[in-house]
Amino acid sequence: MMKRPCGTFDQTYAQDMSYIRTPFRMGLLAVLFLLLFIGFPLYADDYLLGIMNVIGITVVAMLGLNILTGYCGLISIGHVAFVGVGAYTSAILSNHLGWPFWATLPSAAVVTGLMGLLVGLPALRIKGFYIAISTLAFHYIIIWVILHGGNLTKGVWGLPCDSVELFGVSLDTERRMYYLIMVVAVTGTILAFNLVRTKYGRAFVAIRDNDIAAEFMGLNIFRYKVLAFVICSVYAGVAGCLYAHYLGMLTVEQFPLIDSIWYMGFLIVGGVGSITGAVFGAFVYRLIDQVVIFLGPFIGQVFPALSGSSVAGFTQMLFGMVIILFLVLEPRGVNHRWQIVLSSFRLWPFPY
Amino acid sequence: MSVQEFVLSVKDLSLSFGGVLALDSIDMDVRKGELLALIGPNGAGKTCLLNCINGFYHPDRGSIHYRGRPITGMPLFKRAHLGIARVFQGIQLYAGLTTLDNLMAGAHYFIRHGVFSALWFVGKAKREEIRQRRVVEKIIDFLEIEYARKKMVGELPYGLQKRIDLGRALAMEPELLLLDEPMAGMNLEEKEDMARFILDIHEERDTTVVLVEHDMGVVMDIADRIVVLDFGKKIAEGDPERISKDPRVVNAYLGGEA
Amino acid sequence: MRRESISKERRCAWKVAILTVATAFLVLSASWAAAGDKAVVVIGHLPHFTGAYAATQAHYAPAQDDAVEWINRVNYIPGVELKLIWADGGTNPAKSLAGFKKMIAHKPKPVVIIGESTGIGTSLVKWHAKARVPDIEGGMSQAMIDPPSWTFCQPPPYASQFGAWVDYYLKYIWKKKTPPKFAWLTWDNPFGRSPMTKEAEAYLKSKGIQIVAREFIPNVPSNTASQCMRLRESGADFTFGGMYPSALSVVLKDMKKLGMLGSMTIGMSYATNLVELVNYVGNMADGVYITSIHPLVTEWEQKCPMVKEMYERNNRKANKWIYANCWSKFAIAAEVVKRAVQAVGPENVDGQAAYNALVGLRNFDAWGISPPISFSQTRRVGMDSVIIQTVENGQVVSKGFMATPDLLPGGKDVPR
Amino acid sequence: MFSQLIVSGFLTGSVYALMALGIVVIYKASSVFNFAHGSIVAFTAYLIWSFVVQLHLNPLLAGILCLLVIGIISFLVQRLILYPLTGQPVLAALMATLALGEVVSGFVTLMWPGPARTYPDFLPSGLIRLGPATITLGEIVNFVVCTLAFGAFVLFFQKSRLGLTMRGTAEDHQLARSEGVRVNRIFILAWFIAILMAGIGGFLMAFMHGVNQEPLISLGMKSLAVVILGGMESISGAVIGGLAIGVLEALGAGYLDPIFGGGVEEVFPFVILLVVLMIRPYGLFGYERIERV
Repeated sequence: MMKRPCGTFDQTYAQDMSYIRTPFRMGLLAVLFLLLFIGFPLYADDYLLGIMNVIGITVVAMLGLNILTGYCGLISIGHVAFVGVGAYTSAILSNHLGWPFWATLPSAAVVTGLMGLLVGLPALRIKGFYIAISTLAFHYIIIWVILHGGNLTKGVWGLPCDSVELFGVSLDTERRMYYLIMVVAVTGTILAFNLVRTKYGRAFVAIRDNDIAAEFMGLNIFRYKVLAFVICSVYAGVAGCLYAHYLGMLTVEQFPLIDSIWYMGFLIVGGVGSITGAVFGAFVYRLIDQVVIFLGPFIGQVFPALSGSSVAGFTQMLFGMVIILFLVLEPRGVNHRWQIVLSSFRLWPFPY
Repeated sequence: MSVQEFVLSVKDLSLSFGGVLALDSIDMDVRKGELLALIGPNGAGKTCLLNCINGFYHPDRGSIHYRGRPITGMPLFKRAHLGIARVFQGIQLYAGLTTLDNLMAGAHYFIRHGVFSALWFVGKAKREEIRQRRVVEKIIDFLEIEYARKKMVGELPYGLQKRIDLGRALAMEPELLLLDEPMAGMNLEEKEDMARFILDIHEERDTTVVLVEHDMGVVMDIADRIVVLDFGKKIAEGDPERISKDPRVVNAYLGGEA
Repeated sequence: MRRESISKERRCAWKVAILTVATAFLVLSASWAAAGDKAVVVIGHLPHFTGAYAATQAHYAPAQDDAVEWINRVNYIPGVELKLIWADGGTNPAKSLAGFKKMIAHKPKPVVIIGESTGIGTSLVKWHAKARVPDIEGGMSQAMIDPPSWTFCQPPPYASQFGAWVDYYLKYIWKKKTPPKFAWLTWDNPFGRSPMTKEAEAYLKSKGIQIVAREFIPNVPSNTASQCMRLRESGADFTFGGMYPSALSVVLKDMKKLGMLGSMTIGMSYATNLVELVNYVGNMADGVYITSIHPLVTEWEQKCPMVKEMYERNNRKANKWIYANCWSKFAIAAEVVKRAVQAVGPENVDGQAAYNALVGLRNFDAWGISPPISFSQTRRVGMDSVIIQTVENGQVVSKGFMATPDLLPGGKDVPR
Repeated sequence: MFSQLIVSGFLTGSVYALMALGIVVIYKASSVFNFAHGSIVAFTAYLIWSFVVQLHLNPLLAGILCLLVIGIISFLVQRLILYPLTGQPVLAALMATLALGEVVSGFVTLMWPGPARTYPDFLPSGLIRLGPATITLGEIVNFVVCTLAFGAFVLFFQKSRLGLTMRGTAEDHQLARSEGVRVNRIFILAWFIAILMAGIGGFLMAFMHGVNQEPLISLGMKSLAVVILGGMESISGAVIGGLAIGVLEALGAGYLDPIFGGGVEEVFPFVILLVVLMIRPYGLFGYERIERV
């Protein structure tokens, strides 16, 4: 439940439905945007910008997965394959046909969306965890197709993809790409927020919480499940398109199964079933990656007796343990903890 | 009697699970605007019958007509679109949504906007959501659950959850409301409230109601007509007074020779 | 309830505080540790200590430390203290990219980064060019070298290794008058398929050899009977491909089961570590040839005693073959830095200087741990010869150098 | 060719089936889908190698030590990770097993870095001709061990008191608890059996690939597909699923590889899996629950 400072009343339903109600929140949001688009890039170096870029792409992909898994309750462990479809679509279009970015982005979204439609179709019959495994099957099939795509995907050779060119400016530096990725990520987040507060979001949650009752209430479950798959894939496609243009080179190895599983995992760590949770998940995912990469050589330095590979094994263990700790201490995700912090902040100085 | 007067007519309905005959050639009509109570001992097939009407179970034999239209093979969700609403025996709410959203989810069919407008939340989506919100707020007022409006339903007490379940069914703007033991597990006060709501819905909104209930007192008080099931068979039908005197009904409830 | 959560928060706060203090302490102590009066030049290493390549690349861990230690001890680069930074790529492009960025962000910036995986090297081509830091890569793929960029590949192209194998086979093994029949037998992944280019097959055709089968082994094979049986039916005389020893061992066992061991000569590119293969399957490995880019352990132990000395001095247990393999890349890096220092002085060495030095590298044999390496403005492939090695009676033996034909697209040896 | 493929596929499939049993046991007992299975398979193979080859323990002592270690691990896993997650969303437990897999595989990298180890070849290396097909004695031994393990497994669940209690617990935790069953102990036991199965599977697979982390992990993960094909709650499903996947792989490689240009072996079982799920959404032998409202 949203708690509000006293003295804020809703006079219309439109006001009640909106997210930003108080001038304070408006101000907070403004500050956030200023930080994101002006403050941060002003002071950050390429390294930090690079981390944020990867986080931004992950946020987009994670938002899609969150709508499918968090809201609609369908587990997907083939998400990275969809990102791959988006990436390869845009790379093929820009490499073979020379399409510009503003054309490859929607095409990647559409193609991946259609793919999602195809993957969603078994949802007519398959339920529960079995649907997760059907996405796993699609993962293998998609990767197989990419690998054997001949000249189209340059299967084993790696498909180059030019950097984005928008309005005559080539976005080939971290800083320029940063703005594009952040615009897409923020837009994606806003759209997701909007989607989940309308009938679609409610229908997804209804199906997740009680699919039988939802059907009694006149929901065409199959349609909404497929829709969830499509929306999820469109997000993945957009993320893949950004990824392709950002990375500049695609190989099939960039879309390993384990990454899909980690996407799922960090969605849970972030807080499944809430948009902010997905954003948190993306942040935690990429930041833990960084911490582990930082820690590896560092531990090697402090304990010279350990060889590099033992250190790597140790950091891998650490990675797993951090996640286990997260889960055991806060199984409802970072987002839940964040909400508690927020509400105690709002109610300060009163404990209730 | 012409077909038009029946909201629902069930003919020769049979359903079996494995070898067990759950429903055995049931014939039942529901007249427009009446409050029909469906009673019978546990396991008599009442919920099964409702499930068949809703389309959750598909009968082995027989037909169901809704306002003269055959709906026997129609999928579950489409029947809901026709105006058949259901209140469940246990708690079947969407635990992850607020009371308000549960009701809005009930009104799903009436909110008509596309994904794209929903994504941007402008124009049609916004208009439709606000319009439906008004309707839902009226239901919230009617059921006196304003204070729970923005609470997650999973956290609310049982009695309230049942009321929200009823509210969600009302949000579907039903023409035929199927209530499956709406008062089970309630205390006397809550039962009275619930009975009052059912009567109000029935009378003010002119909704046809089929009520499954074990509390004979309530049934006798509010029902226009009663159908009695036992072991999947219809054993009696008639107004409350006649049913209360019917020896087969008494037998079925008290046991003994039929 | 409230009280509980407060006390829980307090406990949490304590933990955070302790962790912060501990981390700060470690960071400080580590920064004190780094000191010296020479100019510090940083080189990066991106090995894969976890993930699919972990088993092989774990041996790089001691080698990277020992190589840098030796280079600094003998003052190989006068006036310069070489500092190694590394990140575990985890055999995962996303993780490798993060590690790469971490290294690029290091102050001072590394002048050379050594990469250890074809797929990931390919992913990072543009990033190296953008960061203007050359990449000395242990693998090789088309996209890395065409167009010439900041990525320099040590081994010859897989297609050229294949060419050398065909030449060797025709010259020394095949005795009959009629041309032999050839079959691909390789891993079904980018690495395994990389020798299978148009040019390679055209080269084969120009020698009058027919391709009778193309058999692919999954990444983790459990049963390769069908592939082997088709090979037998095709009547192939020799094969080529790329596979790790663990996968090839499954194939060899199945071949033995089907009684076809020795009926064809199996050739593999350099990644099939014969010592390890013998360890897996013993005598079954007899007659497997590889196009190696490193001399045998006994050979380099004589040629470059410092590698052996460091190995024994630090009491290493790693596989000597792979250990030396890693040294060879550090040899190139050290040589490049040395030349760059000579050109622009120890204070001004950067990626550009290293690039210039790399481009000017001619016939450098990595202190004797590999065939000679040359790069130029247009050439990004280091070697033009390989060492043919094979197993005889469970012992790995060397058969000498073999020149690799240039089978890159548009190469001079591609038949037209 | 056909018969050879069937026989080889069948023999490989028997090991898949054995490993899949491990996942089924845990799922049946505690509704947790164990994603750490692959890593555990690898870990146990390394453990056995350490005891037998590195420390030269006699097999009996090594076996006892292994059982002890497995017992400790199952206790720790249940007590430290899964018990605190009781009553939390199922996804959290799923994720926890995944993280556990990461910890285990990190531990293996830490403890046993470097190349694959090998077991000494104590299996006889003879060949047996079975009609047109040839099989090695090693494969026969594999198959026999799998069959014995499976037999012991079934006997345990059908006949022993503890096994019956486990089955009961799997059906209804509340009921079992009210009858005085220590449900938590049952879960520990389930993990113990699962890791034991993983261990035997890993041991057998290690003869093929060496004691090598990555191949063993991916072979272990194959049992996910096996379990889904068979139905998550079904023991016989796991067995049939394992054999089916083994045979399908062999047939896919045998007959479809030439058509599609290779690599079908890894995809084909999944295509079949999709088809099977479309026809039987609960797997071949899974229970379809009657839904009620």
